[in-house]
Amino acid sequence: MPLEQKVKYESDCDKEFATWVTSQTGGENLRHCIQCGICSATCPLSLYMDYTPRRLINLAREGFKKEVLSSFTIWLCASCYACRSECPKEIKVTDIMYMLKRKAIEEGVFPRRFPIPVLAREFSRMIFMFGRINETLLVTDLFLRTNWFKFLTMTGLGFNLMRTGRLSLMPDSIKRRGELRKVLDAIDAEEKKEEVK
Amino acid sequence: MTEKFEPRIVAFFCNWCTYTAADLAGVSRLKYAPNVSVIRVMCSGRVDPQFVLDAFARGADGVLLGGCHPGDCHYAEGNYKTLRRMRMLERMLKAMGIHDGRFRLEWISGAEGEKVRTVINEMTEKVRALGPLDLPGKTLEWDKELKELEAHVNQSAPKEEAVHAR
Amino acid sequence: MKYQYFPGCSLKGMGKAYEESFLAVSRALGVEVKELEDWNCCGATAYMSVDETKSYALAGRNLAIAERNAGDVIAPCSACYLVLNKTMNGLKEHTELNRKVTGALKSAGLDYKGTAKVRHPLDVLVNDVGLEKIKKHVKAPLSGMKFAAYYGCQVVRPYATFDDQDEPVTMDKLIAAAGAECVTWPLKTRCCGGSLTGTVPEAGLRLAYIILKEAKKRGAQAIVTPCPLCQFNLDGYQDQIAAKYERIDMPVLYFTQVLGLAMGLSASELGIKRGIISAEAVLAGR
Amino acid sequence: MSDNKNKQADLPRVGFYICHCGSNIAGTIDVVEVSKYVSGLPGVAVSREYKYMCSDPGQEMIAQDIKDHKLERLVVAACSPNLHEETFRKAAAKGGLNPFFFQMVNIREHASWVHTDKGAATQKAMDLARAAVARVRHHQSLEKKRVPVDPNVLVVGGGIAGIHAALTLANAGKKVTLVEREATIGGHMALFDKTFPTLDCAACILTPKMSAVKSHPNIKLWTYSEVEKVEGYVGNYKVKVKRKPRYVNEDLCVGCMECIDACVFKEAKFPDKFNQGLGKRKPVYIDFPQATPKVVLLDPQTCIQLKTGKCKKSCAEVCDRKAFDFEQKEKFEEIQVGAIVLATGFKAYDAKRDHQYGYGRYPGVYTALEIERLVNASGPTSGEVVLRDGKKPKAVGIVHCVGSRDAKSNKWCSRVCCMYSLKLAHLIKEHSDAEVYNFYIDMRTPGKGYEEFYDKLLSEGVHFIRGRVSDVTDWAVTPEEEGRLVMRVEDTLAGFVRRIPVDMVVLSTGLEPQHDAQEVRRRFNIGCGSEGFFQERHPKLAPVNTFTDGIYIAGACQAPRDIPDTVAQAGAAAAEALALIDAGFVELEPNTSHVIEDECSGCKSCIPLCPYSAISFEENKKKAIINEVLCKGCGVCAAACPSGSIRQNLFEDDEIFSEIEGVLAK
Repeated sequence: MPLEQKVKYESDCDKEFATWVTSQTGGENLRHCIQCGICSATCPLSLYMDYTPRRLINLAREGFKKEVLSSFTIWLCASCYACRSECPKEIKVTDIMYMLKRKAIEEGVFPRRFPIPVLAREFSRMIFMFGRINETLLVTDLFLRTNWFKFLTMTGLGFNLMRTGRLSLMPDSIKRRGELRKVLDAIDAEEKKEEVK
Repeated sequence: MTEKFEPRIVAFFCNWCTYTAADLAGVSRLKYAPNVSVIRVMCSGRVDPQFVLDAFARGADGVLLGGCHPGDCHYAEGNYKTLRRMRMLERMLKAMGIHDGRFRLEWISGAEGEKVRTVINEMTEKVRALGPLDLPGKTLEWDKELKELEAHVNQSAPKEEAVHAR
Repeated sequence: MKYQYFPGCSLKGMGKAYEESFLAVSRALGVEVKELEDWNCCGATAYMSVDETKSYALAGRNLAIAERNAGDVIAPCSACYLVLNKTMNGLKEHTELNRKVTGALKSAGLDYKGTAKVRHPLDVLVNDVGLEKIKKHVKAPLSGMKFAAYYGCQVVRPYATFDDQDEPVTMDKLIAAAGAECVTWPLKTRCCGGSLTGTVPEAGLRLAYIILKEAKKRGAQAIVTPCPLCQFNLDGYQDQIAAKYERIDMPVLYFTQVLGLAMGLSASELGIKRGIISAEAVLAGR
Repeated sequence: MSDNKNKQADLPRVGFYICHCGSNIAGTIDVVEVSKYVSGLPGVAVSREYKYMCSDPGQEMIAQDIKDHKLERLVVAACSPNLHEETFRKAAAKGGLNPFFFQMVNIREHASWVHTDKGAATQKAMDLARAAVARVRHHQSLEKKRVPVDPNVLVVGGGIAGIHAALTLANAGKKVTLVEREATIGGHMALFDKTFPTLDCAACILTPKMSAVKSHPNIKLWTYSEVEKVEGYVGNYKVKVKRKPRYVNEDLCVGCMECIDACVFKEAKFPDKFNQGLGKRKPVYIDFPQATPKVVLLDPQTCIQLKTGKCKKSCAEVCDRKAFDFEQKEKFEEIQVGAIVLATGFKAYDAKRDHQYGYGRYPGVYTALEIERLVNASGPTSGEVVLRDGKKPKAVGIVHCVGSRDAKSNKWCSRVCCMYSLKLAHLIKEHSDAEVYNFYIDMRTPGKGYEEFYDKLLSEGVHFIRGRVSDVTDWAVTPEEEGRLVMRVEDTLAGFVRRIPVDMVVLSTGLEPQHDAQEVRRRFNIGCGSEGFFQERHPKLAPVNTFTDGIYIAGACQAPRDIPDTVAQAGAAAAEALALIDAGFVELEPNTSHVIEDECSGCKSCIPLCPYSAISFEENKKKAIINEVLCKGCGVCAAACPSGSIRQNLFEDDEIFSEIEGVLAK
């Protein structure tokens, strides 16, 4: 890990960040956090994180936006909702993680070659095209975009899936793709309208 | 005979400060040496120097006296009287060959449970280092010497005088 | 008993065996299920990371279609079950979100009212069909078999309406009804790392290994799960786990497969062969 | 052996009982072994061990044994006599034995709880038991003395504790004298704007109680007064009170305050103590509009007439009640009371002692009490949160635990600071819309509605930074910090050091004993803990009692506490005083001394020793005589009597000598 800047100045903070989080769906209870750490304790992935969920919540609340959005933590969340169901203050930690992931993608600050944000984007692209997901294609695509070398190590799994008839290489698709796109486009239009405001 | 010498120490604690402090040490589960047995008095001023002498005479290796801090006596000034008396007693004990560390006067307030532990542990160690006092044994010896002297006197003195002396 | 059925992408792909066994068991129990017409992907966990409103709209389309017909919606996939429920909850709680999403749906001729009811097959089997009825259908009880009931995260969290979040029991009851025994273990709802194994294998594999190892240690002959992602993750990566940690060789079955076997349905009907770690040896021993 | 048996025949029959106290004693001391050992001692007729001796069945067993075995003496080895001596005396009485034919052996506080070596602890228990058995033989049959109790009560301190105690007692029909050092009652609570966690206005709930005190027919209110001397004993205290001169006749002044307008000083220019020096007052002043009594007073330090005698005295001229009396002197009054409630409160920690926070150096640094006045609608800024230069702060940092939880100042947690800091954070935000930072070490909110209040503050967007601020300086590093106060702290939850620039720093100072707590406790003959707060008789079971009967403590003089706890304690202290008074009499421990007339040589050496002047000399008989009503049982005279003619009941020479002999016998 690179040597961190040791002293943080208030000018490093985004004073509005916490307010932004609480204004989003799922972020309402952010400020109620009492830093008990049960989220980090119950999180099966906290040991892989650069900031534990508890610490991330604190950083978000104190306005350390840069640290929060560029952290690995948000991308390691597996959405198991353990933290959310344990939290004594009913903070929707998982939803906050989603919110921070979206913000990180929007601001382009997520770790570049980290596969998860790439996966998320490919996932939504595929839905936009077909309305459904083909796991095989999604995964293949993902590895080719991030770490094609790792793809080779996975070929054994591919063979196994093929053997058991679980692999399909044809994208499944819904019938009324236009209808779905209309819905998604309508939301885009609505959000543009808001931005103009 | 290689067994470690365990001193026996008698303590006189005033009811209001030092005895309460010892209770507090108990409630706080402080651990200290089991060599000190406490006798409760209402005020350290009740302690007659004879009590101290008697304890030594009956085999105590040390005597500890605990009272309220000067100015804090429940009975206004009992501990000042104790102080005066015990200074005199200390001189007397010294003259009898009873070492400094065997008699100790300490002011311990009701809040000083910790001090009870420290004082008892320190004193136990000190007296242990000094070894047994065994004043009763010494007294027996002195008695024996006296008897021998008496016998000697009786032998050499005229009979009627000896009878008179008895 | 008539239900609508939302298979989701997984049950059409890597989780084929789940669909096969679920439909077979339903048929045998006389539960009528009709696949939701022209359903689309629920958005799963990934879409939420990209666009929140759209992810609600995606699920909203399915719910709007479901509302056109009578009958609760059964969503066997944990992620689908969670996302559909989350959508309904979110649209109920947040009026602004509701306005945006229903507006967008309306523009495509879809009417969302929020009246659908999304349920999990565990819920339907235990609470609607009932254990008594299921026991009557058990023709070949799996006596002497020991399973580890593994629920995974998203069936019970955070919308556990039909079971406990920390100590769920519905699947245990079904396994018991099938005549088998369940091991007692504390990892019933611990995350298997499914959403990470493909992307951050060092984390994902370890989480899966923890589950497999503990199940084995507790004497389970197989893990039984209601989640296609968990099944894939626990079943599919055992070679990698063997390379990194140790070989476990633990078959991972769907609870519908276990029920089906006890009800005397054939292994091929239930997609037993689709397991990468073969369950045949274990099942032959019964 | 035969000798022993012979002796046994003439000895009183002793019953010995050793308590397991669950495992408290039995876990360390082999009680069965001790019981067996004692059964073999001369004179012991019964020796038993039992799980809980103090329980009803335990006491019943003793009473029954006394009857069945014709016991003449009783020894119980259990906990401290301070705890259960009374219990077993009653058990003895129940069995028909004089309760003073009893001796208690403390093997819990003095043995099982403090020793780890089981063998040594058991041996010590045997030694102590043997001593008690030897001593109890010499015990005499005694009677407790009954003394009537004066029904009047003195309450010292007019804060919320004293006010509540006085009102409770007065409502029960007792005559109460309430003595307060300051010119008005109300104490610290009168300084507050709002109270946590309900945020109801302090004045709104306090001032009705203050006027109730003033108007209550059973309460005599003496403000600007101090207790000088206390004599006597439970039920019968004689108290001397000093009444300081206000230079205004309290009975004449109606509090119109026209004199204040008329004062030759046109502008108020002297620091106003009540407003923590943030406001100004004139030499003639009243602390605050609702001061009780509503009577003005003169400050001799600043009043020209009092200093020089050369003033126009326009204040006196304007007074149509002719209340001014520049010649007033301090006077002393004496009262008789049966019980005393001490509610002398606390002192706020002096923030100057923590140099690193710059109090007194940077004008932007305030104490919490100053902020209390600042946010108070009737305070010096009428409730506006502004800095000393009149500017509104954009950011405010509140430092918790100043003068608390610090070995360099006070080790204890002051218990109220977290909550009042939260309250101030809320009020500052409400009054100024500033960004507010709380720097805390642990957040302590145990109380009804307290955690909920914390949660409310969290949701209001107040920053909570866990860490002790290292310093407050005007050392700016970034442009944003220029001209402001910079607080350095490790945000221990974020995991790095932060520098936070603010405009106002609030130091949440802890609660300390009053500066004269030691003198006061000596005056009332009670104890103080090592930290200097008044010592309660038992931390759990006698929290408002002291080791001096008839003197009770309430509120923050005993330990830091908040208003609800203080009021509850004040009520408890009042109830204890009522229980004493309504019993009508007290039973005194019969440990007084008396002179054996025949043996007294009339040397008079005992007479000057007695601190209570209980010993007099009978000229005609040439003998000393002790007045047992005055004697308090210290035994100093008994120790000093050269002829051994003074005996102290319960502590007679032969009792103590046999105890010494017993403890050392092998």
